[in-house]
Parts: sequence; C-alpha cells; structure tokens
Amino acid sequence: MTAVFARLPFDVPTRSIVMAAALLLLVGGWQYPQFFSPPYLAQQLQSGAFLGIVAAGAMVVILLGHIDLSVPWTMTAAATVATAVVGLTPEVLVSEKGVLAGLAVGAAVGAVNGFGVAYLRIPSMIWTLATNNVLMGILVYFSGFYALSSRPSPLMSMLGSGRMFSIPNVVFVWVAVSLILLFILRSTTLGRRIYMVGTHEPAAYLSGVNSRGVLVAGFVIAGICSAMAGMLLAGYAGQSYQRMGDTYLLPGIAAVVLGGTSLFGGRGNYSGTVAGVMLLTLMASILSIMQAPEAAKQIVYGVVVITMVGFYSLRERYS
Amino acid sequence: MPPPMQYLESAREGALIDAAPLLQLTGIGKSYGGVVALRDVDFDARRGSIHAVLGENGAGKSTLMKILAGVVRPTDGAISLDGEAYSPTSPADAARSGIVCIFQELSVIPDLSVAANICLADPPRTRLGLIDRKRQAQMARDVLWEMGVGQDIDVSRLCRQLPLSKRQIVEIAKAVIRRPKVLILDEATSALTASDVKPVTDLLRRLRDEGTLILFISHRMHEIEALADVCSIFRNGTHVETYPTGSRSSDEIVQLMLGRSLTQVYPPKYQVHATTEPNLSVKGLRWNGKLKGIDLQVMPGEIVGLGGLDGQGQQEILQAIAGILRGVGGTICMHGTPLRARGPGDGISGDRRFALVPEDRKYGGLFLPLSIRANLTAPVMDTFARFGIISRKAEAGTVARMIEQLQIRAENLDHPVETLSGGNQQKVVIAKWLATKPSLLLLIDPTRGIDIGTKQEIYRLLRRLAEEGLAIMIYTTDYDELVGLCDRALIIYDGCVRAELAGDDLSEHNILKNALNLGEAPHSREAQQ
Amino acid sequence: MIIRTLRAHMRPLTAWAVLAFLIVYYLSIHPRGLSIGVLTAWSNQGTALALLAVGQTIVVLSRGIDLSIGPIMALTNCMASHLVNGGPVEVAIGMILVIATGAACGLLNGLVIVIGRMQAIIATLATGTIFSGIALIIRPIPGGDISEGLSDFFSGDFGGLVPMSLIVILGAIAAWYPIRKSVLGRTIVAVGSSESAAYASGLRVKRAKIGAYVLAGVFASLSGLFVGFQTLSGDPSIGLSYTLNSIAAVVIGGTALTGGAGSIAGSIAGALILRTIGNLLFFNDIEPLAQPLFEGLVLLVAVSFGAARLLRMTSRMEAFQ
Amino acid sequence: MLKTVARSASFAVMAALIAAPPALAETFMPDCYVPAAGVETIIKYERREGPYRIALVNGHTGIPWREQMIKSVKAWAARPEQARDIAELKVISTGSDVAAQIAAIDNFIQAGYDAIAFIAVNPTAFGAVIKRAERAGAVLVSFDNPVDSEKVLRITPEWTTFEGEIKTQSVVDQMKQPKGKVLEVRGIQGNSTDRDRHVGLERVLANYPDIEVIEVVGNWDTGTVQKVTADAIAVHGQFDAFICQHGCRGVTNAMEATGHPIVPVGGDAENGFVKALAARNIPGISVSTSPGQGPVAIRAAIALLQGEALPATVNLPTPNVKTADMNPNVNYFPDEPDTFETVTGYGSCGKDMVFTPDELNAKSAGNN
Repeated sequence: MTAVFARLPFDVPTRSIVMAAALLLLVGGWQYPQFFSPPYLAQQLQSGAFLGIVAAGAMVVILLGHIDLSVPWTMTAAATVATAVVGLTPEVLVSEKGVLAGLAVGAAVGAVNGFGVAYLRIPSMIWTLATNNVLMGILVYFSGFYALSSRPSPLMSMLGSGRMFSIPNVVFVWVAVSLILLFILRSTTLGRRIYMVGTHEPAAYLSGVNSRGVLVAGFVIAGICSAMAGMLLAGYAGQSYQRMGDTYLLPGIAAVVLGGTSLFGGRGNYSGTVAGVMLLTLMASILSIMQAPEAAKQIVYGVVVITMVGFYSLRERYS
Repeated sequence: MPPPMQYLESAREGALIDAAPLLQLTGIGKSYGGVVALRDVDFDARRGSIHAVLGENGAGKSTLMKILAGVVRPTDGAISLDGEAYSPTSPADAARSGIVCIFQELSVIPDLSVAANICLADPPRTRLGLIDRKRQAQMARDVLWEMGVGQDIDVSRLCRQLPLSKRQIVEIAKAVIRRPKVLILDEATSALTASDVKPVTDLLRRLRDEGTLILFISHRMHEIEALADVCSIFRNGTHVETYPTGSRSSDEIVQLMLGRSLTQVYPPKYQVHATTEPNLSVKGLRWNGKLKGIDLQVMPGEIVGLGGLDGQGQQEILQAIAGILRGVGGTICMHGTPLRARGPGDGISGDRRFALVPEDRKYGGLFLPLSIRANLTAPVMDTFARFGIISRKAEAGTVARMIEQLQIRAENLDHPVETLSGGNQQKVVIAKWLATKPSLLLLIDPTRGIDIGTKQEIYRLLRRLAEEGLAIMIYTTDYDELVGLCDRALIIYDGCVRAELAGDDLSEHNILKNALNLGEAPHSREAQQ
Repeated sequence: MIIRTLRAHMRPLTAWAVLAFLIVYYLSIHPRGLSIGVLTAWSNQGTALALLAVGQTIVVLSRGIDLSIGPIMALTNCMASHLVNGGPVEVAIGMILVIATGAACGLLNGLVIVIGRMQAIIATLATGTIFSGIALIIRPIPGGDISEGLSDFFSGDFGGLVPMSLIVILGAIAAWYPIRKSVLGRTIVAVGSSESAAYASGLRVKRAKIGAYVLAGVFASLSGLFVGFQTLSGDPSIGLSYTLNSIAAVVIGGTALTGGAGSIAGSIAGALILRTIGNLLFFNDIEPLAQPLFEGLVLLVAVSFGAARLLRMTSRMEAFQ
Repeated sequence: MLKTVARSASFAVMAALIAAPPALAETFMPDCYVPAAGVETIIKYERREGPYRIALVNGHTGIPWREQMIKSVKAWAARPEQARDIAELKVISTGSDVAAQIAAIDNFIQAGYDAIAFIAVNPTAFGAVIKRAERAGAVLVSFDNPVDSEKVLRITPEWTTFEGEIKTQSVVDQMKQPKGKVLEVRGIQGNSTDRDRHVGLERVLANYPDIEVIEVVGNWDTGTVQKVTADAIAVHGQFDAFICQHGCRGVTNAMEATGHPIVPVGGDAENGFVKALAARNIPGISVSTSPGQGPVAIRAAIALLQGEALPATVNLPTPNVKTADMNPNVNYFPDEPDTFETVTGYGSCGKDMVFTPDELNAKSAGNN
C-alpha cells in the first residue's frame, strides 16, 4: 500500500474487498438465485456507478488530506441548474447547454471549497459544511421563487437511464471517469502533486509545489464529479429534485476508506475505491432485498467498515 | 568482542569505581523483518561513569538505546540492571526501573508549560489528586537552577514559544528530575547552543559524581573527548570495542567506526576570483524584529557559512531569501536584479534559480511514504511533462543521472523514500534541488544527524558544485563545518552580522568569541578541555 | 502578563466577543427584549449542542475526532426515554445507566481506535452508524416518557434570574477544570500536542486517548439527557446534524482540529454562536425562503473568522499549521 | 411591551377545553374542519380583538412540499380579505433540530404572538412548550405531522386511513385479482408517519391473504425509491402492484427502465409521478396531503382567536385521484416542475383554499 506508484493497482484492500463482495454475492445467490442474473448484476452496476462517480471525487479530496461535505447539495445544485437551463432552452441540441451549466456549477463550488481550504485555511470539514448549507439556501431561495424546470436534457436521460448492450450507460460514464482519474493520478504532474500535498503540505511548499493551486484543483475535480453524479441521477430519475444527494455523502467517503485510502492523505489506490463502491452497493442491495430492518442495516454497515479497515491497519502493522 | 574491564585502571578521577557493572547486556540482537539492526551485542557499563557510544548512522546505537529505554524490544539476549533481569515494556516501565532516555527527536510537549513538561511523568498532586501547579512550578524552577539555567527560562511559558536550544534544556531537566540510575542522551546535545553546553556538561559531570551512569551518543568528537570517561564503538550492528577516553587517536577512532580509514574529511578550498559579480547580494535585510539589517554577498564559486548561537536569525536569513517569510524589509538581489520570491517554487525556473534545502528532511524535505523517484523529481517534473502529462522515459533518464551524481544507494526507486537510510535520504533532498540547476544553493544544517561517511560525500559534492560556479550559503550548527568547509563565515548575533571571518581568521576560537558577542570567549569549549 | 494571557486566549476570546455581539443584537431586535423567558429559550436550545461541543473538544484536544458523538447522544436520549421516569430512585438509577451507556459507547470508540489502530474519523463514523442502529431498535419511533419534574427543573430558570440550562453549561466548564488539572487531562493535552513526545516521555498515551473518548461519550450522554428533559421523549434520528455542528462549534471556538491547544469555554461559545445564528431569523423580517441562505452565509462568515490569523502571519509556513 | 405581557396574562386563564358533544355541530366550517373519528372534544378560546400576530414554525428545509406550503401561506395571507385579521405573519424554518423548533415557539410565545402554527419535527417533543403556551395564552395549532397532545388543535391527515383505506384499498381494487406480490416502498425509518402508514397498509392487506408484501425502504427520495424498486424487480422478477409512500416517480421510472409490465401503482401527488401515471396510463392512484394545509391551519388559528370552536383533532379530507380520472392542469401540470405538489389546496375548505400554480409562483416572486 505504501508503494504509491506500484505497478499492480490491485493492492491488499482491493483484494480483500473483492473477496468480501464475491462472498456477499455467493451468500446472496444462495438465497436468491436471481443474484447471478444479468439484469440484477447490471442493476447493481448502475446503482454503483452513481456512488462510484461521487467516490472518485471524494477520493481526490481525501488523498489531499481533506474531506468534502458539500457533496449532497453540489449534486442537487448541479442537477437543478442543469434542468433549469434545459427548461429555458428546450430545443434538442441547445438544451445540452444545461449539462455545461451543471458542470460549471460543480467546478465553481469546488473552486469556492478549494479557496476556503487553501487560501483561508479553514478546516475542510467545516468550510465544506458551510458551503453545503449556503448551496441549500440558494436552491431553496430560487426554487421557492421560480418554477424551475426539472426535466433533464436528452443527453442526461440517455446517459443516466439508457442502456447499451443491456449495460447501463452510466456504467460507461463511470468507467470513463475512472480512467481519466486514474490517468490523472498516475501519469500527470497534478496527480503527483496531489499525493505530495496530501502527504505533507509544508514539504510540498518547500519542494516548490503550488500547494494552494493543487488543493483548489482537487476540490474542483471533486465538485465536477459531484455535479456529474447529480446530473446523471436527474437523468436516471427523469427529474431533478431537492436533497437528491443526501444518500451519497457518507457512502462515498466510506467507499474510499474501505478501499484503503488514508484519511490523513497521500496514501491510497483508486482500484480500492472502485472495489469499495461495489461492496457498499452490493451490501445495500442485499440488505434491502432481505428486507432487513433499518437498524440492522446500520449495524451491519458499521461492523463491516470497522472490520475491514481494522483489518488493513492491523495487517499493515504486523506485516 | 570487547575486552572486558580493561579500562578500569584508567578510569578518570571522580568516576566511582564499582566492582560489578550497573548495566549488563548479553547477546542482544534485534531485527526488523529481515533487516538486522543489532547482532549479538555484549555490553557493560558501570555506575558513576559517562559512557560514550560511537558509530556511524545505522551502526545500531540508537536501536540499542531504544531497547534500553523500552521503546523497542530485543529479539534475542538478556539485560540485567543492578544485578536484576531487566526487560522494559515501555518508556514508562523503563523509567520506573531507573532508566531514562533523552531522545534525538525532542519529546517536550509544545502545548504544555515548561513546568508541566519538566514534571510530566510524576507531577505533584494536591490532596484531591489534582496537579498542584504551584509546587510543580517550584520543582521545575529548582531543577533548572540546579542545572545553572534557572535565570534563562520562565517555567510558566509554553514550550512552543521557546527556542530549540531551550527546549533541549527542558528535555534534559525532565529526565534529571526523575533522578535516574541510568541517563541516556541520544544526540541530546546536538541542538544546544554553545552557551547552553557548559551548564549541561557541568550537570552531567555532577550527576556522574553522584553515581549516575550516563550513556551518551554524539557525533561531536569534541564533546566526547571533553566529557566521556569510556567510549564504545559500534559498527554494522555489532559492538566493536570499548576503550577509556584518550587511549585512541582520532584516526584510530574513525577507522574503528568506518571499518576503513578516512583520508580527509573536508575537501581542499579553492580561491574565489574577486572580480566576478556577486551572485547574491543582500542589503539591509529586516524582518519581524529578528533580522536587524543584514548585509551580505555571495560570489559564484564561494561557500559562505552562517554561524553563531542557535536562533540568532541565521535560518531566517535563508528563509527570507527564499521568500518563505512575509513582511521582509531591505533588498535581496540575484545577479544584480531584485528577487521577490514568494517561496521555493519561485526559484525553480527562470534565469535566477535558487534552491533551499530545508532544515529537517522529515518535516520539510521529503514525502516519506512516496517513492524515491517521485521525491527526486518533485521540483522538476514539469520539465519532462507535456500538458501536465509526465514522460516516464524522460523522468527515468533524469533520475538515473541524479542517482549517479550523488551516489544514492537505493534498491528500488519505486520504494518509499522512508526505506532509505538517513544519509541517503539527505542526498535525495539535495539531489532533487540540484536537478533544478540552481545558481544559488541555500542549505540549512544539511549534515545534522548524518554519519561521517555521508557527511564527507556531501562536503565533496558541495565543493565540486562551488567549483562549477554555484554560489552556496550554508547555515550550520557545527563549528567544525564552518571552519573546514566554508570559504567565509558570517557570525550572526541578535539579527546582525557580528563578524565576517575568512582565511586564517576562520577558526573555532574566533567563531565562538563572536558568537557569544564577547571581546574574549571565557567559556569557550577549548577552555574546558 | 495580562496582555500575554489575552494573546494566548485570543481565539476563544474572539468567539465570546462574537457571541456577545450576536446576543446583544438578538435581544435588541426581540420584541420582548431581555427577559428571563427569552434568555431561557435561548440558552435551552444551545445547551445540548454546548454539552456535545465540550465532549468533542476533549477528543479534539487529544488530536482525535468523534463523528459518533451525535449518535451517542441520540442513543442515550432514547435510553433516557425508557429509563428516566418514575420515582426519584428510579430516575436516579436511570440517569446513571444513561451516563454509563454514554461512557460505554466512548469506551468502544477508544478501544477500536487504540487497539484497532484505526483513524478516528472512520472508526467513529462506523461506530456512529452502529449506535444509530441500536437507538432505532430501542425506540423505533420518537416517543417515551421522561420525568416531568426534572424536565421542568432543567428547562426552567433558577429563581427567575438565571436559566437552569445556563447553569448546566457553566457546570460543564466547571466539570472540565478538575479533569484538565488531573493527570488524565494533562496527558490528553500532551497526546494531542505531540503523541510521539508523550509516548517517549512515558505518559500513558493509550489510556489518555481512550479516556478522551469516554469523556466525550459521557458529555454526549448528558446532552442526550438534556434533550430528553427538553422534549420529554426520545428520538433516534436527532444525531447527524449535531455531530457536524459540534465540530463546527469546536472550530469556531478556536480549538485547532490538529489538537493540543484549545479551550472548552471557546467551544461552548462556538455552540451558542451557532444556535444564536438561527435565532437572528426570528424577528429579522427575512423572507422565509431566504432564511436557509441567510443562515448558511452567517455560518460561512463565522467560520471565516479563523482566517484572521493569516493576517498576523509572518512566515508562509505558518499557514500549514 | 408591558401591554403584551398584561394581555398574555389575562388570556392565560381563559384558554379552555370544553368537552361538550352537542357543541360539535356548531364548530367553525364543519365541512372543512372535520373531526377525527371518535374525537368529541372541541377546542375554544376566549375571543380577542384582531388583527392578530401570527407565526408559522416550519421544521425541515429543502423539501419542495414545505416550500410550497410556505408559498401557499404567503399567497393566502396576502389576499386583501385576510389583511384585516392579520397584523403580522412571521414564517420561520428551523431545520430538523427539535431544540431549535421548541426555542422558536418559545420565542414567539415570549414575544406575545397570538397564535403559532407549526409542523412538529417529532410528535412527542412538545409537551413542555405546549404547557408554556397555555400559561402565556398563546394559541398553538399543529398540522400535518400529528402531535401527541390533546391540548392543542391538531390538523392532520389520518395516516393509517390515508395509506390503508384509501391508497392500498384502491390499488388492490385495481389489481386484476387480489393476489400475488405487492411491493411496499416505505419512508424514513424512525419516523412516526412511516410507521402509521405502514400500519394502515397492513390493516387493509390483512383482508387479502393471497397477497404477499415485499418491503423496501425508499426514504421518500425519488432516486432511492427508484434504486430499491429496480433492485426488487431484478430479484423478484415481477410484482402485481406497487404501493409507495413518497418519491413514487422512482417506482414508475424503475418500471419503465426494467420493462416491468403495467400494474397498479399507488403513490404520492408530485407532478412527476402523476404525469407518469397519466402519460403511460398506469392504473393507480395518487394520494397526498396538500401543502394547502398551511393556510388551512392559519385560518383555523384566526378562527380560534375570534372565539370560534373547532374539534380538537381535525382530519382534513385526503385528496386522491385515480389514473382514470386524471386531467391535465387539474391533476397534473405539464408546465410545472416534477416536484410541484399537484394538490394545491382543499376544495372542501372553500374556494380561497385552492391555489393555481401561477398564483403560488407569482405571489412569492413578486412580494419580497
């Protein structure tokens, strides 16, 4: 895990999670044979893709040693703005301006988050909490005053709910986001600098890294990922709606951490995040299908996270 | 294996002679994974002596001390203390048995007061079981007065606010107040300024005379010669020899430590051409009350040292030049034009390149968990990237040249840099900055805590770079280095240049005299010997 | 000397100054002005958060963080709605059990973090979901019963002069003082300031860390009890927003999340600031749909006060601390 | 200020609960304020002179239903007919923190407001504050979420009937035959209305032993509802009906995405869901409370202040419409956002309690 640029991306957390996920599938499949049916697996991939895109952004911020709590309302804001713009200009291709507007919202929120953390030096946990509240305030204000259209653009619908070869399109988006992120983290100067700033920001500054710029860039990436997830979710649900991101914040962070990324920053592999997303998605789905009561679900989540993360840290210590 | 008890006859006057050793180690071994740090070490030390432990970095001294202090547990062997089996499980446990260690990394708590730190392990309590602040302050003052530094330190201040040297004093006071049977100092004097050294050495002698065993690790040969009764030399995890101080020549000692002889530590100096234009010229540098109008110049090809007591503004001069400080007054010019850097990043490109090698490689110089490769190319990765995409091939070429130039010994460049030894880590820090091809190189204490072999390599490298036309400015706490390495030394006192020494004037005596801001130097360390 | 003391406590003092300003402003727009009733309503709504902030501060001082503090509060609140009613003896035993539950939750956190060697954020996030789950089991929907006598006592005022809840808050500060002066308290601060130094100095690092989480659990249970007195019932879903607000209170109160330095009193001021922000809406004639925006912006400004230290910065390296 | 205090004190003793069954017939607007089954107490306060200072304390923010409720209240109060009764109308949203909501109510009591309407974030938390209101002579009106107290006027749907006799029964009636698998999509766990609605559903389905119920939790959130519904379809293959509490557009989306055959769906009244039922002609029913409860509650508060009597617990009629009866711009609004609540008010409470979408949007946009 320490070898950040190690050749094989499949590290211990990834392998452990993949094993855990396979176990879940097996146990689930034993109870419900439909688990191995292509529609079910495709459905899991689709659910996972939204979380996966959120987690991709969360991972960048966590690699920087920070946290982004503004995910829920960034998602909602991007989706709402996107559909509102679509509503203003409903012509077929022109309406895709909405997608650009949504991405711009995500980037702008990320820039504000990054500004507070990098320039004002406010702890990210507090600053992003505040920006999240402000975003909610802005949305309540505007959607309360104006009848904003909630209809997604054709592109959003196509990517969010369409399928190709019976694989949900959103999975392709997730794959694309993953490849881009993997490329950024492994092969670009920005990726290197993200790891450096996350490892130790003073050292990064003393090494000539513009650490503030890197922080802002990291939060912008996260904001764009949240925005994409929000717009895709609007495409999936056929509408934008308030509080659409509430259920993605904590699972997004949990997926990253389950994947072995350190919350102190600087350490972690993207493959683990992907595996973490799949595990959480499967778990949620299986517990839901089993009709487990909410209390049991929460307890199972907690126990799984403690067990897995505890396993990594103890393993690292005693190996 | 060391000849036992040979040195008894020659033990110095004042050291108590005792028939049985206080501390006895037999067959101690320690390995981390596959790496052997200590191998079958037998070692005795007696009460009432100052026992120096010498060796290169990685020789196993620190591991040995950590075992004694209860920080790590040996894989083999047994220890007896005062005739009883001793196997501590933690520093607290060790302290209860009477062994207290002062580590190289300071263990004062920044956010607690001096008094709280000194009484940290066993604070006085009120009847309610709460900490009695008044008595605590009194105890702290008492021990500081006993050490002869009571007038210098206000026990109610937070340690965060003290300069490094004073924190080191607190660290020692913290240990002394516990009246240990065995006091271990692991490089614990390296941060002391000259004025603080004397009270500490006096104190150690007094403790010795009271029967304490003092185990002492230092890279400062003077100190060892001045202080120690007995020396033990370690090499590659084994105990090579124990001898009474003074019975071996410096050359012999170096040879024992290295396993080979050291021809000459410092490379020869060479003459700077006075006609060249200065690379760096600083006028009237002021900052925050700590720098009070500094003027200086550095020529290409010259190594200029900054010396003086710790905390007189030497570091701040270098930091001000590199743009780390804010609100700096005066002018800083490189190649005759003003330099207004906002940090080390501004020295990487352009036609006025400078590089700052920071003080602490663990804190400011390296990304410990990241790969050696990523560390080496941190400041220069833009040069082999297009549109932000790194070319692995171009990077590999650069890295290979750097490894070659500095002779960095690394098995696998993709391993984390923290797997390297301290000396090689320091080489990585220097290498990454040389890769930016600076014309001005600023270094802060680059050889601190490094073994003598690597030190020598670094000295040679710096000299070679100077010959190639670099201007080098180095702040060092080691007066040997100022004398041996530098062409010129500026002695800083209270934010001003007290003296500029060069040629024959550049002697340890003159440095000390000026560092203390005295006409004469009454407490010079030569005088103690 | 006085100036030095003031400087040393700059950040908590700033928080108290901001709070004082907000209170004065709030009272000036309140149609009723200063009265015991207004004061009681104001301090009642801040007390639960203030108690949580105290617990959170203790953990933060040890350089940890407790994201389960809200769920512990919810869990103990639900426990209280089962146990804290009936005769005086039953009520007393019930309260002891509730506080013991809080301590046990804290102990679990401490053990997972110390023995499992997990990062506090993720460990307490996970234990927090477990505590929420248990809260849902013991009280699937809000309800229950809590001693009305105690409720009247704690949500009322003392002799028509001081709200009881304000006395509770002051009591929390008073309770911290002996802890701070104990070896445990000092070790908590030492561990937060420099864990390696504390270990090397022979301090009982693990015990102190666990102790910090236990104390946080205890304060969370007091908070849960207080919410019980205030609402006469248990509610399993109150936790989440309280967790984040407790951290915000700590930061606004001037305690660095990097541990070591900070003050309980500052965090309490931070908690009361957060709650007073909401109060400003009451009589401020702000368009209802703009209220969340107003609250968000005030929070944003409040947390931005932390940036003021950058103005005094003389070295760019200070920014990273 | 003194005057307010004196007035509060004088009213403190006059608040009265009268247990008198014959008086039920004489309650205010009996067609609108229908007593809940079995409720025989009426609530009545001493008449006081208007105009009144009235406050509305909302809990959760960022939910379209609540926003529309606030807009309805403002639209209604802005009408000239109300102006003579309302001296001041203050609307506050406190968020999900019960302590903040209690403090808000306390503050309005302290400030001498005549009546305070609120949606409780938790049914059992308000005992103490109700006592304080009583002492101070402030009239409290709770609506939408029930409060566990008989001392204040409660305006609330009967959630068990709502979800059971109306929604579930209608869905079962629209099934080809009352047997097979039914998917129940529940709301946020730990919330009392979720529990009540689940009880209502169970009560009705108990009569149909051939129906098997599969439960999933959708958290009243469209995206989550869609995900859990799609999951359930993937595992169980096919359902014979869906009954969803809220966020039910997720159910129709999931049906469409998975190619699920058309079966009856019972759900909420959000524009998106109703549109989906109508557009794809899915048999089903839309059942919802209306944000129009806000003005209904305010008017009840004014009536109480004017000395009118009201049943202690009022069950508003439950607006519902089956797919077969749906009409554009009546039951759904093609030009409005999908989150628009299609039931804008209660027709049985008078013409002034029904709002057009334009009225809601224009009023609030134009006003402040």
